[in-house]
Amino acid sequence: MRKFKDNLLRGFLWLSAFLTVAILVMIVGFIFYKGFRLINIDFIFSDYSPSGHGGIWPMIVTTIYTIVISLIIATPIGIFAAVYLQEYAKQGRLVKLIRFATESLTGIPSIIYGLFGAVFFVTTLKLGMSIIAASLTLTIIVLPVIIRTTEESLKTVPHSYREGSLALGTTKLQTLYKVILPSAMPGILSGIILSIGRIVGESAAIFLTAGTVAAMPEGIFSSARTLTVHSFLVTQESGDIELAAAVGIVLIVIILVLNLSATFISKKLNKADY
Amino acid sequence: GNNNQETESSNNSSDTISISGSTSVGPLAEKIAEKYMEENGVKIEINQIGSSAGITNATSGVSEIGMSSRDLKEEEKANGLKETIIAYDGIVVVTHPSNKVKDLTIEQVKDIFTGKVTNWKELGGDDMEIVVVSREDGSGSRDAFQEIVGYSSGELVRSSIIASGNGNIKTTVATNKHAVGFISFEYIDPSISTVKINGVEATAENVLQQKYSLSRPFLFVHKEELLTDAGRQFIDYILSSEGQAIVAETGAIPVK
Amino acid sequence: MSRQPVEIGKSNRRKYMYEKLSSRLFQLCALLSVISLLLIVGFVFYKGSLPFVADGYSFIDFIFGDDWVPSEDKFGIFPMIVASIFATLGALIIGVPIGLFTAIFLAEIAPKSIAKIISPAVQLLAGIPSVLYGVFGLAIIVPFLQNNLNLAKGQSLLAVILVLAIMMLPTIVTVAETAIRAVPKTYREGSLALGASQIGTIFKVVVPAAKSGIMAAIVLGLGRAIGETMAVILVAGNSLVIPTSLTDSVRPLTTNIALEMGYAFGTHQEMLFATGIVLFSFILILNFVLAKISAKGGN
Amino acid sequence: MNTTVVEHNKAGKGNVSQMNQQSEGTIKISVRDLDLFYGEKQALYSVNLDIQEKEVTALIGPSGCGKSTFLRTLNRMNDLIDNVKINGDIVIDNENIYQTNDVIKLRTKVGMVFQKANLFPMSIYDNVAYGPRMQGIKNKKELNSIVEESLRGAAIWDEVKDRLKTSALGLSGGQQQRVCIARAIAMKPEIILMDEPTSALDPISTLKVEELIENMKKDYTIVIVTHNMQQAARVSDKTAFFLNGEVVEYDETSKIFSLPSDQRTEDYITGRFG
Amino acid sequence: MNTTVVEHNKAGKGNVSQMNQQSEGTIKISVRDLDLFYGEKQALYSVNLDIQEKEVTALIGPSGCGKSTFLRTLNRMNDLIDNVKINGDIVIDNENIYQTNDVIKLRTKVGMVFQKANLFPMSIYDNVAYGPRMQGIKNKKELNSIVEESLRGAAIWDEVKDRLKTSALGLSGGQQQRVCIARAIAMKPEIILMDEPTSALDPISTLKVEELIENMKKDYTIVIVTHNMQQAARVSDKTAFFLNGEVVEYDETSKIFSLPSDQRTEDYITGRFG
Ligand SMILES: Nc1ncnc2c1ncn2[C@@H]1O[C@H](COP(=O)(O)OP(=O)(O)OP(=O)(O)O)[C@@H](O)[C@H]1O
Ligand SMILES: Nc1ncnc2c1ncn2[C@@H]1O[C@H](COP(=O)(O)OP(=O)(O)OP(=O)(O)O)[C@@H](O)[C@H]1O
Ligand SMILES: [Mg+2]
Ligand SMILES: [Mg+2]
Ligand SMILES: O=P([O-])([O-])[O-]
Repeated sequence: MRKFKDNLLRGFLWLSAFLTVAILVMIVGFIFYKGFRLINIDFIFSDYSPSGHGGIWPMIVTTIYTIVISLIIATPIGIFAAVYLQEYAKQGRLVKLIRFATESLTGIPSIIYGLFGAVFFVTTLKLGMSIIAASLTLTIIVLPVIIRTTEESLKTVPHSYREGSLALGTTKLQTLYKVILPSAMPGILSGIILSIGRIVGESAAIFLTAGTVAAMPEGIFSSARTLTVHSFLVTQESGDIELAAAVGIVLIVIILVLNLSATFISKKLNKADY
Repeated sequence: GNNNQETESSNNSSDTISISGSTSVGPLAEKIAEKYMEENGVKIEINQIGSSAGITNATSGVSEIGMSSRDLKEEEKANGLKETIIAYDGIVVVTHPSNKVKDLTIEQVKDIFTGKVTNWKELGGDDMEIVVVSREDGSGSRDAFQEIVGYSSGELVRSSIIASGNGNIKTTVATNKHAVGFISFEYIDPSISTVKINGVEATAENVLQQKYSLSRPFLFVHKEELLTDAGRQFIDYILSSEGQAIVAETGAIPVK
Repeated sequence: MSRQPVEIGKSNRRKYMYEKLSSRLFQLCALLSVISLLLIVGFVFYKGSLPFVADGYSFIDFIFGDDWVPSEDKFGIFPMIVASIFATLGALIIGVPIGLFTAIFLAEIAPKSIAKIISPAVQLLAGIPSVLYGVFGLAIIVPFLQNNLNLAKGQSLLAVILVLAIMMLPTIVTVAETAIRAVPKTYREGSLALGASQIGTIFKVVVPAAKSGIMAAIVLGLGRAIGETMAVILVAGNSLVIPTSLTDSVRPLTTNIALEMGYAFGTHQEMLFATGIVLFSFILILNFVLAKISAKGGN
Repeated sequence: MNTTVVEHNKAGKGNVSQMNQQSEGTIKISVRDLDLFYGEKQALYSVNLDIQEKEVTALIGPSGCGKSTFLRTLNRMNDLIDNVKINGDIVIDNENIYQTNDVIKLRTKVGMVFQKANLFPMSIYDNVAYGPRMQGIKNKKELNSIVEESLRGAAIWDEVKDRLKTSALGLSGGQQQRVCIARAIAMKPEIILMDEPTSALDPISTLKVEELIENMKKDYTIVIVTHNMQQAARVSDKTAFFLNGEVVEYDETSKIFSLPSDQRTEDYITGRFG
Repeated sequence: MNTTVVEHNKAGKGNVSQMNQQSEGTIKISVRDLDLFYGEKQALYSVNLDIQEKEVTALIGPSGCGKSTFLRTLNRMNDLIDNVKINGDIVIDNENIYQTNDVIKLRTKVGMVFQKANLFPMSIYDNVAYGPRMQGIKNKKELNSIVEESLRGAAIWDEVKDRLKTSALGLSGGQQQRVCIARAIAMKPEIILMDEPTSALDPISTLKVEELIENMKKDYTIVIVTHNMQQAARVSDKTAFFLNGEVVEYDETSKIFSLPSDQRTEDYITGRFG
């Protein structure tokens, strides 16, 4: 009977993993199948033109801008906030409340973040529709993800590390960046990778704050179009699924590169990866 | 030096015209702007973010010109917005290519969209359920379509699929042999089949000759005090014969 | 023996300054995130409450009305509330077990070489734009349902549930896998040494020990699925009916907002914000329930 | 000094009369030519050892000599470590444990107490009931009596009987260690392996555990790793001295501590008091 | 048995002549009327203790009597625990450590070695260099010499000199403990607190650590918690016996082990061999 239950559960484990992988393969396969015909050097590296398909180089640049800027802002703030909640703040009602609020906010649809960004960053702060306004909006969207995953990984750092370090006459800060954060790195990393996904995947919040200008951005104060917004627009307006999928292929490659480099950088930061 | 200056001034300076609004007008505006920029060296930024957002931006000054595929509401006009019709857009009823029904009267279209007729066999097609696909409430295409066909949003059949853009309607209809919907002329392609209304083919020509009634205007809106010379010149260019020629090329209907 | 209080050593004074500064900085960051989050809530609540406060619309009618015709000033979201509840629960029921089981598989059962390939691949899945999930849903799932269930249209509650479940998978798998891997090895050893099977060990000791991280996984996964609406718009059908079966096409709250916001104006727009408030409360309740369930599961 | 201790041992146990190992009693565990490799590194070299039923066998030796490694081969806990290669035979009750597939049965029969108390983050009750529950025992009454009996057996019942439902992690180190023993006993194993079970304990708790071992000998075959010579002398019937992965000497405890036949054994034992 | 041990101690150390505590040498640490509460629960009751400079003071007593708690008050490690309340004074070198804000200086001066080795997940070298680096020492040569000196001081240099750059977590328990000691010594503290530093060690490692303590006495004031009576007898000059949060007796080690003045002390010490 117990054996049966064990085998049943084991079967589910295999089945689930199989399903996940199958879905993965199906989706990636679908995107590649639909889009690969459009992929060529020209498509990737040339300028966009509204007449005819044109290239997507401006969107690639814009996408990278938004990822880099959002992460540069959100990662430290998110990690520091998690550090505060987990290492500094007295674990009480308030912290619980903050945590609960942060969690609940992960469920707000991004279009609402977009509207907020359009009113706050674009209009009130007079940033105009721009890459920076979009990146700030995205920062808010991914903060809860980074905070929560960082908090979880801080929890798993053994207390004895903290004691060991402090007993050597180090400050909390030194302990933090020399011992605690390096040990928490795997969790923080997965938070960052998820954030990259969220940033890259976002469309609604971006087109309301960065706009959809299909030209090469001159800087972070330019209005511009990301790859996802591009694929969103072509899907919604012209129903050109092949083009949307081709853009998807480029995105997948970008994400792959980013994820790998995030892993690489974290290993580097973590000098000795024990 | 040069580069810096451009960056700083990208929002409000006289050498960049910022336009935002309707996703239907957007592609047309982009194409005209592409040509115009080539010829005049002016920079034009076009953001396709929806008619309402465009109108809001034109009002608040975030953009110089707004694009709308619907008429201005009274409150919006009260804010001092001026509108310019830059083109007309034809709307066509579309079905799955396998659908045998190729011609409908306006009455029949109305019956379909209000749910009086629910099976294609009543219209001379196969015996199968009709799946109605409409745009979202507030869409310019939908406003125009409903007004001309003669039913209100409240009458639209409850179970209709609501799709959020021409492309989505097209994809939905192209993958469902029960479906019927409506899209702009510009988006017609072989994946869907177009339906004649009262025996009249959906072409720009027929619209111009007022034989085909499903059409609506594309608008540019602006506030006088915010419009720059460059902006005014661009609007003039669109209305010129050169500009209207591009309008015709894209499949939209020039203003005469 | 003298017992005077002691001055801080010179060399350490700077350290204490950094210490103070950094703790202030951390606090500031926590506050910053909370403030920005509160700003958004405030913004949504302000905009969303206007119709009821300033224009005299009835909140009850808004919640329980089943007519949504903005152009005719009818704003009832009851069908959407029902749709949201069914869609979310359905997605949770399918997505959470598959996601958790996959995470467990990757962390505990899969040979290292296999896990090393699958884990990053799943993370990759997290980065695919929701639009493409939607396109996938529209091109594959919708016709599949339509043909196999013999429906007139495949856009349906079931399609929404499937797409949402798929979209929450990467987040759940990634976060939960990290949490499970962090469980100390001694627990596993302790259990196995008691003659527990590997599966028994996993479900009785390892998973409970990773509870907090698993909760985080579910909450974040759900957030991702609810937050990103573009995929749902494409497969929901967005009809304004109270769903009575899995094959009805539906309009969840999130879709309503994303679908109409581009063209909404005035009261219509404010009502979409009000929809946001309802959605927010809905998520609060959901998280609260999840927290309660997990607390119960711990005892 | 050395002699003093052994004198004490002799006096206390009076088992000097047992002169020949393997000459009496039943052999419970028989180890033959056991080699163990961690990857390339060999940790055990041709170990041969016969362990008598219902006796206490102590394993002593310097740090890193392979005591824990050897102990863990007896219930196949080394299976959990990657790249472990094992040659040779271990036969328990006439069954070669490396030729069976039923590791669960093996581990049910061979209980283990770890050096560091490793209670689960559950209540005391649940910890002790864990094993029996895994065996499929659901009956409340039966579980209650198993838990009580095991906790009594581990000499900890009185200290915890009022807080059975509270978290086991709130106990002191000594208490946790005894609950670990209770948890092992609850399985009613035939053999109990203990890896330095008292290293974290104060003398009183140590004494209690030692008394416990003395009592348990009636019912169980016990193998214990210890660094404490006096403890080995006090509790064990036989002692094996490990050095660099080899068994240097294996004999009656009294013999090992009074007349070790190998110079290295003598060095080690007397080194204690050097 | 009891006498034997003390005899050994007397013989080994010959400090029987010191008859009066506090009568000679300098007082390094002076504890007055120290009460400590964990929340509501009182863990230390009016502890008074003068600890002599450059001597070894042992703290003994049954599990849970407050030894660790007391030890941790001396470098204010209890600050890390929420809800700890402390009354009374601890004066080190004429400075009341609970009236200073400079905990860093205090902890630099008062090093600590924990019961469970708590090395950081870094290389051996980085572990030992951790403290000095945090003090701002960057010079490679200087660090190298500190690391070597400390590892030599902790009698572990020869065992690890070839693998300084490998993970410290790959060492055996005994090696780890000695690296912990090296890590503490590297700070050049004046006082070293040790909480059962040899409980996880084999006799040889224990011996090495004890020899180390013997040597370190020349330079450091050492306070050691131990469960091992022999160890207390062997290494310490003075011994304090704790019971239920109180100091029952504090005197020359030789006195405590031969002629304890309190019945409870005698019971405890002899109980070891009951
Ligand atoms: N997982 C492992 N991988 C590689 N080598 C290992 C592993 N575990 C132990 N070893 C090595 O095998 C040898 C024997 O280790 P073992 O833990 O059996 O020693 P021990 O006698 O129990 O020592 P101690 O008294 O310190 O616990 C040591 O050299 C150790 O470094
Ligand atoms: N963080 C804490 N919160 C509450 N009570 C605590 C805490 N730490 C210790 N105690 C309690 O204070 C008392 C003294 O504990 P302490 O750790 O000082 O004992 P000890 O003498 O070191 O024991 P052992 O020999 O087992 O290490 C014990 O009753 C313990 O349960
Ligand atoms: Mg060991
Ligand atoms: Mg202690
Ligand atoms: O998108 P439309 O407003 O043109 O329907």
